[in-house]
Amino acid sequence: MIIKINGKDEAIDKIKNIFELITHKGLSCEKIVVEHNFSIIPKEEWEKIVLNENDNLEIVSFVGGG
Amino acid sequence: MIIKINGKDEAIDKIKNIFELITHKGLSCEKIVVEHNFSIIPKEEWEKIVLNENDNLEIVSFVGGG
Amino acid sequence: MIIKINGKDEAIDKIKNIFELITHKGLSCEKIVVEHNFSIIPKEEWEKIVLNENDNLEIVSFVGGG
Amino acid sequence: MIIKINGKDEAIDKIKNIFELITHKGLSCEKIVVEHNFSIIPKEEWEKIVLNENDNLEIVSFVGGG
Amino acid sequence: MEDFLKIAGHKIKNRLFIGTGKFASYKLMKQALETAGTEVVTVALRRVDIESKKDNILDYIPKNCILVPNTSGARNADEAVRIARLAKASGCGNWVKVEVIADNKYLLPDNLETLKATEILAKEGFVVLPYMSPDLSIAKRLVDRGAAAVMPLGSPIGSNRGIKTKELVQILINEIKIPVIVDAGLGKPSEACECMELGCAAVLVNTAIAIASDPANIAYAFSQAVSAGRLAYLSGIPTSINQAQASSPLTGFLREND
Amino acid sequence: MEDFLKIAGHKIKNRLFIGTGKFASYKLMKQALETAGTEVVTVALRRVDIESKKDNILDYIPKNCILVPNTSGARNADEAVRIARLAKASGCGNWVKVEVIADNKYLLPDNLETLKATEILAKEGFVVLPYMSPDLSIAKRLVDRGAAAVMPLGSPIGSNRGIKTKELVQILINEIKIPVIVDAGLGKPSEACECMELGCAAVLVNTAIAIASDPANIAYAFSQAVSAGRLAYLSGIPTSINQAQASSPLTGFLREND
Amino acid sequence: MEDFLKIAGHKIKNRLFIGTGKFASYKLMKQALETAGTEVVTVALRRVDIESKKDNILDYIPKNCILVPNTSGARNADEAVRIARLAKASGCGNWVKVEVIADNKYLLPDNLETLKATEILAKEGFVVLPYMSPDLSIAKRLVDRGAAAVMPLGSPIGSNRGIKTKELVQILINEIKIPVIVDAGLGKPSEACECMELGCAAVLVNTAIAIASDPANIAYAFSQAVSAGRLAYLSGIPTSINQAQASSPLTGFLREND
Amino acid sequence: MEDFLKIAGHKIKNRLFIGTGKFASYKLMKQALETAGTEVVTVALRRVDIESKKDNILDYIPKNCILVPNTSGARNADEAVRIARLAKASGCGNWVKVEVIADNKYLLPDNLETLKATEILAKEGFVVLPYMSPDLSIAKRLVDRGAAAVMPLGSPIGSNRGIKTKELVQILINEIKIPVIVDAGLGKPSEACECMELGCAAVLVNTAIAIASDPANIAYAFSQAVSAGRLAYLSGIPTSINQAQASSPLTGFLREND
Repeated sequence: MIIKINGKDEAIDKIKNIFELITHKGLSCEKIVVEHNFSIIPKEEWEKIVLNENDNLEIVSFVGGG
Repeated sequence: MIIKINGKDEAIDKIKNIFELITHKGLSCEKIVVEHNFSIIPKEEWEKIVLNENDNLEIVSFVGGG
Repeated sequence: MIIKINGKDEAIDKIKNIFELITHKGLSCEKIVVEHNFSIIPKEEWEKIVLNENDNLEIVSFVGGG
Repeated sequence: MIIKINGKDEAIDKIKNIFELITHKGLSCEKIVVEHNFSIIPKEEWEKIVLNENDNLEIVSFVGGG
Repeated sequence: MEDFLKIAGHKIKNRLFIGTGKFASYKLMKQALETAGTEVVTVALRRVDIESKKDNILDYIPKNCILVPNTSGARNADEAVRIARLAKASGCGNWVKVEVIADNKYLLPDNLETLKATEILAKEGFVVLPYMSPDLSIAKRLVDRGAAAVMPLGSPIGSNRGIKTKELVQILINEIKIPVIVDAGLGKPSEACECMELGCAAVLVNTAIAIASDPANIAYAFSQAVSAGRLAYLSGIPTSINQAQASSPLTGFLREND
Repeated sequence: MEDFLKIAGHKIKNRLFIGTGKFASYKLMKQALETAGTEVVTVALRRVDIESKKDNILDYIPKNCILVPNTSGARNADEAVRIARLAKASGCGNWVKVEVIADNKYLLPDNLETLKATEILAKEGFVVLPYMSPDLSIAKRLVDRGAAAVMPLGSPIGSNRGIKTKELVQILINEIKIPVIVDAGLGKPSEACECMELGCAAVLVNTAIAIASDPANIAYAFSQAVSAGRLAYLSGIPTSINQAQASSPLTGFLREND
Repeated sequence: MEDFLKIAGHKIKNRLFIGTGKFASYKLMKQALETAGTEVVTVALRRVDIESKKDNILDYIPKNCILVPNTSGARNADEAVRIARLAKASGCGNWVKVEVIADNKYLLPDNLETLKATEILAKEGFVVLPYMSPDLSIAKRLVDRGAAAVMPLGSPIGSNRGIKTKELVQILINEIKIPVIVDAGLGKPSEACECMELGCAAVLVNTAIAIASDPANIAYAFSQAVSAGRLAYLSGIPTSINQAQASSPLTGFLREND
Repeated sequence: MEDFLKIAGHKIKNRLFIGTGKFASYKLMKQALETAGTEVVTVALRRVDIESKKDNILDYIPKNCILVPNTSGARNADEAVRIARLAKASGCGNWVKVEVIADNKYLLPDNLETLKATEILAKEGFVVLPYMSPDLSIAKRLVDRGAAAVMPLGSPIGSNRGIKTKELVQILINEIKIPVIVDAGLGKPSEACECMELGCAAVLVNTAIAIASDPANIAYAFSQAVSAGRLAYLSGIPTSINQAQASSPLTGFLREND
């Protein structure tokens, strides 16, 4: 299954939902925000959102800024 | 007949159109602009515009400004 | 005996030296400076300086200044 | 005979006075000033000043300046 | 060198624009305009006072001048548009200085309403010169919507405080393609000169000339200063340095090695 | 209006003095002097280079100009006096700009040696214009000892930094009776204009003109700016205010009560 | 004296806000934030770089700080709104610095898009601090549409040029009711101090601290300067005069009549 | 970091010197001195008023302060020397601020008489701090003749006009080896801060503190501002640039190629 993560197409297997993806990628849940098909997904719903072919995911976090 | 000229009600008699009013008031035609009921009236039409009760006339001209 | 103190002539009696004058005037010895006939007189010598007719005394102290 | 001209020693022959030197050097008389042994020499006296061994001559003129 | 400011097909030689408000008399105004040799003057539009007829200001403005009615008194875009149309109906041309002011203390322009009025009037064929608060994002939009020039303020109208907005005005000059004309606040010829050195296309001066004890003299001074600043801009302003550089030869006098 | 700067019996109309150093050629210098219409020019004195004869600078200076030799290169009063006497012997008049510099980085004048040289030369009948660091106590002494004018620096020579000493120069203008002529550091016509508005009697510009790509143009610009600033000074500079004052009538347009 | 800046129910004691961009390391940033004792810091939001995990910036920001995500990178109101919502979803609060920039050279804010984004976000309950070009007409609208403060620029971001927009910022301070916080361009503590003396409610500094050789030191210096300026503002700034007024007694020393 | 100003063997931590003139009461003065934590204070010497005894000012000056009598009232070097000797005889130390003023309007120092008095007093073992008009040639001589520091004016005494002599003061800082202490004219903490950023060793403030409605508050503000400016100077002031430099990451948000 191909989904777009942060602007890049990526093939993922055996990953069903956002929570699994985040875990698989080794990201810390606490400080990131996820947008799924242009909707922001609260952390508590990450397990519920099933990923489908061509989904668009944005995973963002804070960096230094003025 | 009462018409409003430059914001003030004024009783006028025997004056039928804008041209007559301007002439009657002793104003120089060349350098003034007349708005009749919120429409600008070109000088060549001043004779055609018949004045009616409660008409609103604005007569303006240039002054110093920055 | 007339002596000039801070620019003003003053008649003084029964006062022999600078120390007596300062005491008589009720000035605090510690924080003033005395010039006698244009010579600065150290405190320890105030008793030794005998005042004479027409002597010039300047008695100064610190005030606020920038 | 060696004389110092503008800080440099120079051997001159057959030149007797300042006027001859100036002429010999091809300088325009009008716009230069000559100092001979630290005295300014008016143009009209250039012929009178006989040059001697070790004389010091300064020949100056105007240049651009602010 | 032929150097003209071109706006709407006109070639303007004198880059000092003069406002006609506040002169003690039309006669003094006329002298000032003539002495300065100005080619662009602003006027305002007001109700005729029917009871006390006054001289007509237009009789005192040299015939070769471009007349630029302003929309002073307008508090929003609609009022500015109405004034502009009335002014145009006078037959004195189609230039207009859009001036929409909501603030009575500093008489600062309302950039948003100014933008709206500019768009409407430019579409109707006016040559629109909007008085504005210097802001690049608004200036770019004014360009897009058809302004013929932008007129940022130097400091509040009539304050004679000079070009206090230099930083932002310089950015406008660098970044937009239409003429930048500093309007308002210039109190001294040196300030007008500095504006021109920065690269302004022109300046508009009113109060500093009108209320001077000798308007014609000061108008002439402004005119010279504007010309000087323009010439310096065209010739290139030298950069400044922190140390000194001798203007006389650096050799010591009557010494060898300095 | 007849407005002349009077120094030593001369009536000087053009208040832009020009220094002749650093021009790329005497021809360019001549054009600049003529275009500006300057009436007072400074020159320096140096040893003739006997090997390579050059054109004489005096042939390129308009005949109506007052020639003011400077004492550049002098490091103390004695050297300045020696240079001044040599210059006078050239037959080009008795004016001299006393310039004694001990500091090689900023080329700042040595006020004490300048004072000494001024006194000596004034007694010998020179018309002495001392280049100085702006300081009222020294300026007063220069007046007492016969200076014909004082020439405080605006900023270091050749720095093009403008009139950075305004506060002190203004005090000189207010407090001393002889002409105050800002010398050194002026880089732009607007700065020269501002000096004149402050009440300076004249300004002396060299580097900003000499090293410009087109010296004649920029000289003309300076000349105009100086004239403009002088006229403004004579006419009275308006005061600045913190708020705005309308230049158009304050009545709202087509409204009764504003 | 208890003097707090109150925004959205928060009482902020330290009026130096610090931006977190451009620090050489999070460790240096942390030292600077702690040394300054700042209570409000800005951060940006960016895509996680999945390949190279980095430390999380939030671990280096003191817990008592109010976090203000900015919308940098947004080129219009819609993008700014999207960024703000994402930032809020992080659970770090509902403050946002709206920053919409269309110009890549001077990074000047787009006042119109900023206004739109402010309106939308304020309605959604954000505490909105819009970065803006100083313009009273826009500032008044920002107030009307719910901004918690306005953040006019002092000079372009990262330029260290100081408060070049003083004239316009002072007018904002005088005329609008919400806090005015100068953001961008401050390069020196004295400039931050001056902003506070003018009556700014706070200043935001980033570049001048982040790129300093010793960020903690300079952060502390800014913090002191801001505190000093605030105290001076509250105590009243003395007016300046043109002449002198003796600070020592004016009687001459040992003389009668002076 | 241990950073002391060393003068005559003393290590001075607080670089805000305070003058004691013009306070409404000695009590208010004491509060200001204590709150600021100042270590160097100036006083004047005057004839005792024998008829109406007043408190002694020395009782209100913290014991750890270095007392610096000034020579105010002196109109020439001899008078200054006489005052200095009298002050020293008080037993309060051997520091003296030489202040010779001949001009009653701007209270500007007489650099020549100041130089003479400095030479005499330094030879007698005084620690001499001369108040001066900023001029490099005089400052160098003051160094040669034994001054412990130089105290150029920022603007006229009591004028609160700030550091109007920046150009010349900066040159003093760059070129002379002894401490440069700006004295006179500073009206706001930001101005004191700026002096320190330029590299001044200290500043002396009197009027701006003494006549404030709350002297202790404003004294504290000055003290903080001086400390901030010093720290910034030691840490290095960043250079300013003409364009902007992003403080947030320059990648657009959620876009690939920006």
